[in-house]
Amino acid sequence: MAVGIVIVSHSARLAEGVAELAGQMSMGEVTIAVAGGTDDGSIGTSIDKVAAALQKASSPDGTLVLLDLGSAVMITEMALEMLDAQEKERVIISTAPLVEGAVLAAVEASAGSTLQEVAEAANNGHDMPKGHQA
Amino acid sequence: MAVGIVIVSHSARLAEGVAELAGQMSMGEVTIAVAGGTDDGSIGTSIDKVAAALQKASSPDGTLVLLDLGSAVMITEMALEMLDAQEKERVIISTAPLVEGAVLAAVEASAGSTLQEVAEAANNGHDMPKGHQA
Amino acid sequence: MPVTTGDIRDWIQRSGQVLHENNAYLTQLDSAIGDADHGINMDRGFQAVNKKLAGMEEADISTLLKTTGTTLVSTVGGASGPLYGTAFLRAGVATAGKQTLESADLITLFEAALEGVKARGKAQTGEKTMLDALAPAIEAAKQAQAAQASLAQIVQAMVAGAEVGTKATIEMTATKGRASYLGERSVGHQDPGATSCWLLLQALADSIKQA
Amino acid sequence: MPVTTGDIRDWIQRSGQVLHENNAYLTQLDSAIGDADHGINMDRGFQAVNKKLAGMEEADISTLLKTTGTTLVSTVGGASGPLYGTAFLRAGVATAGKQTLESADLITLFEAALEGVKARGKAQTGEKTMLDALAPAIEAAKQAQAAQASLAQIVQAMVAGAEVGTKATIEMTATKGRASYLGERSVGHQDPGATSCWLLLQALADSIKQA
Ligand SMILES: Nc1ncnc2c1ncn2[C@@H]1O[C@H](COP(=O)(O)OP(=O)(O)O)[C@@H](O)[C@H]1O
Ligand SMILES: Nc1ncnc2c1ncn2[C@@H]1O[C@H](COP(=O)(O)OP(=O)(O)O)[C@@H](O)[C@H]1O
Ligand SMILES: [Mg+2]
Ligand SMILES: [Mg+2]
Ligand SMILES: [Mg+2]
Ligand SMILES: [Mg+2]
Repeated sequence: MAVGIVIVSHSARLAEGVAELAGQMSMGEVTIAVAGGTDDGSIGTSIDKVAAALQKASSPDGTLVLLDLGSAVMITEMALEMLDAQEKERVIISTAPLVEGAVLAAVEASAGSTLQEVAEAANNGHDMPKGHQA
Repeated sequence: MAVGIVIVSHSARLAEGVAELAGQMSMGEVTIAVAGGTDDGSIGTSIDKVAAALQKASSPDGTLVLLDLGSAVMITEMALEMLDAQEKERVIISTAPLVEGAVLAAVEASAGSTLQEVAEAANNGHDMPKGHQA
Repeated sequence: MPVTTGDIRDWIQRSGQVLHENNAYLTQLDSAIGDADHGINMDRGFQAVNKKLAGMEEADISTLLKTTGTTLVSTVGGASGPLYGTAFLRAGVATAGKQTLESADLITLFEAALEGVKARGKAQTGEKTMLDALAPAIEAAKQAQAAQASLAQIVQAMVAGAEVGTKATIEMTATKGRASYLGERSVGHQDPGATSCWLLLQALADSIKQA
Repeated sequence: MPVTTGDIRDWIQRSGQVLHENNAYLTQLDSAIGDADHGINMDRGFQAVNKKLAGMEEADISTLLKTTGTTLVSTVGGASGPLYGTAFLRAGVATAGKQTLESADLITLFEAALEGVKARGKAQTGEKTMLDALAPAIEAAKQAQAAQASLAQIVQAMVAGAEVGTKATIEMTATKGRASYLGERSVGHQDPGATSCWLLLQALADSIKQA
């Protein structure tokens, strides 16, 4: 089983778009769960959506959470506090850029890499080449 | 008039979500045009959509283009080649992370900054704090 | 006179009303240095809270505060959700078992809330956040208490402290939250979260006066 | 016998057919090191091209090639769109005014295409891309030409060069395009873009044989 990925965004469309893009590179081998927007569909974050996504992407190999903006960190941490200690230990909240980190994490996770490796791959998104290198 | 912003993504939802998120921070003072997905609605890029978005976000102060993945650079450059030299000079293709760069660019553009300043603000997205700093 | 369960219930209801009335104002403050939703967020959150509390006739102070906290976390949708949510949750924990609150209990309640906000947001005072209303409010409360003020006077002192603190945020540069994306440009604008904090304390003062 | 306008038209039609037949194969190659759409992209692009060319009975070689280029740019949707698009556009420019193509013209055509792909993608050979089929094909063509081979033999040499080049991509590490996200893990897989390039050259050989 591969490391799971959770996409937390203030926008539902953004979260789904990221999952769509990253999912293309992992060929369905990686669960990419989304938590986008508030419960009533406006722009913001929802602890229930984050908790549900964490559940959905939960894997014995761990879960990497990627966020759009820093203000999503707090609600994500509160969702993590609802997990038991063992589950919580298997989750890393990434500081990587959302889109770039998610694509690289999906590629890495689909290769069966460890959570630590997937988290490091996501961090390469900080400087993903967008000039002519790729 | 503010610098315009163009969001080029392989996913239509992703592009719209980014525009939605960044638009929240610029309060309608900045034109954020999207070019997401192919003409037939699948995942990919469309030169016609990019050209239309460039047109829509065109501003005497310039336009900053943000992309999801490096492979969108080529089609964006071909769309730029369709502009006249003067228009073309007023466009910068950013290498910043898409979501983070777009939010910071929207904030900067809404303050009436120059294209160069907006491009630099977007580049701060490479290391946008997502720990507890924000 | 100590604060009763009824006062706390009245405070939370009144807060909902005040935040509803100030929805546009808070949202406008947030539009200058954020994403123009703080009033919407707080109004939505407290509407949900009051709907929830309406069905909990028998709840004690601690339960009222904790329920407020969890409901805010679930419904606010912005950074203020986990922040105020944690504040009320910690306040609920700090008042466990209490049927009434004396001055010291009230100060304990707010100190717990302050620690909660700090722990959740990893911010300090001076960063242009709600902390800049809450922390000086507590400082003022402690000074009033040391000067043997009544509970009502202590709460009045908190309101005054929050007002001064909120206005002081105008000159601050934001280094936490969305306003930090503006850098130096955040100067000259009053922080929406500090403002809602001040409003919440004003509502408490009004509830106690009423009682 | 030089290449005629009819041969070029036949080549492009045949390419559409071959890419349609190889849609699943190319997509599968792309699924290993990319996003599983190269066959879909190329099939879609050439279907649009052939629909467009059907209405252009009078077009000369240059116009056929340029129209193919612009249509691919507009319809492919992936990196291969601007790349093959630029290749065909430059080929069209290089053949301006020609009613037939001698061996030297054909080599000029493909050299222009190669330069176009390099300029567009800023890649070099050895980076596991379509260049690794196209560049050795042109090398082989030049050697065949130097050895006085016929035009048909020259094109056969191109196909053989492209085949060798495509197979050589298996051992390469991708440093351009999506496959570069896999780093070392891209080794062991044949590049989809090199494969489609080889198929296009094979189609050209078949069109010329047919003629
Ligand atoms: N890390 C933090 N610590 C304390 N308060 C914060 C922090 N981040 C944001 N805030 C407060 O939250 C307020 C914004 O709340 P709100 O607009 O509801 O959330 P959002 O910024 O997610 O839209 C700010 O005005 C500030 O007072
Ligand atoms: N910079 C580049 N230069 C040359 N060829 C490239 C470059 N980037 C990608 N390619 C080629 O494009 C092929 C992928 O095309 P395709 O799957 O249609 O596009 P995408 O990667 O956008 O999905 C690769 O197999 C490779 O041969
Ligand atoms: Mg806000
Ligand atoms: Mg918000
Ligand atoms: Mg592909
Ligand atoms: Mg693609």
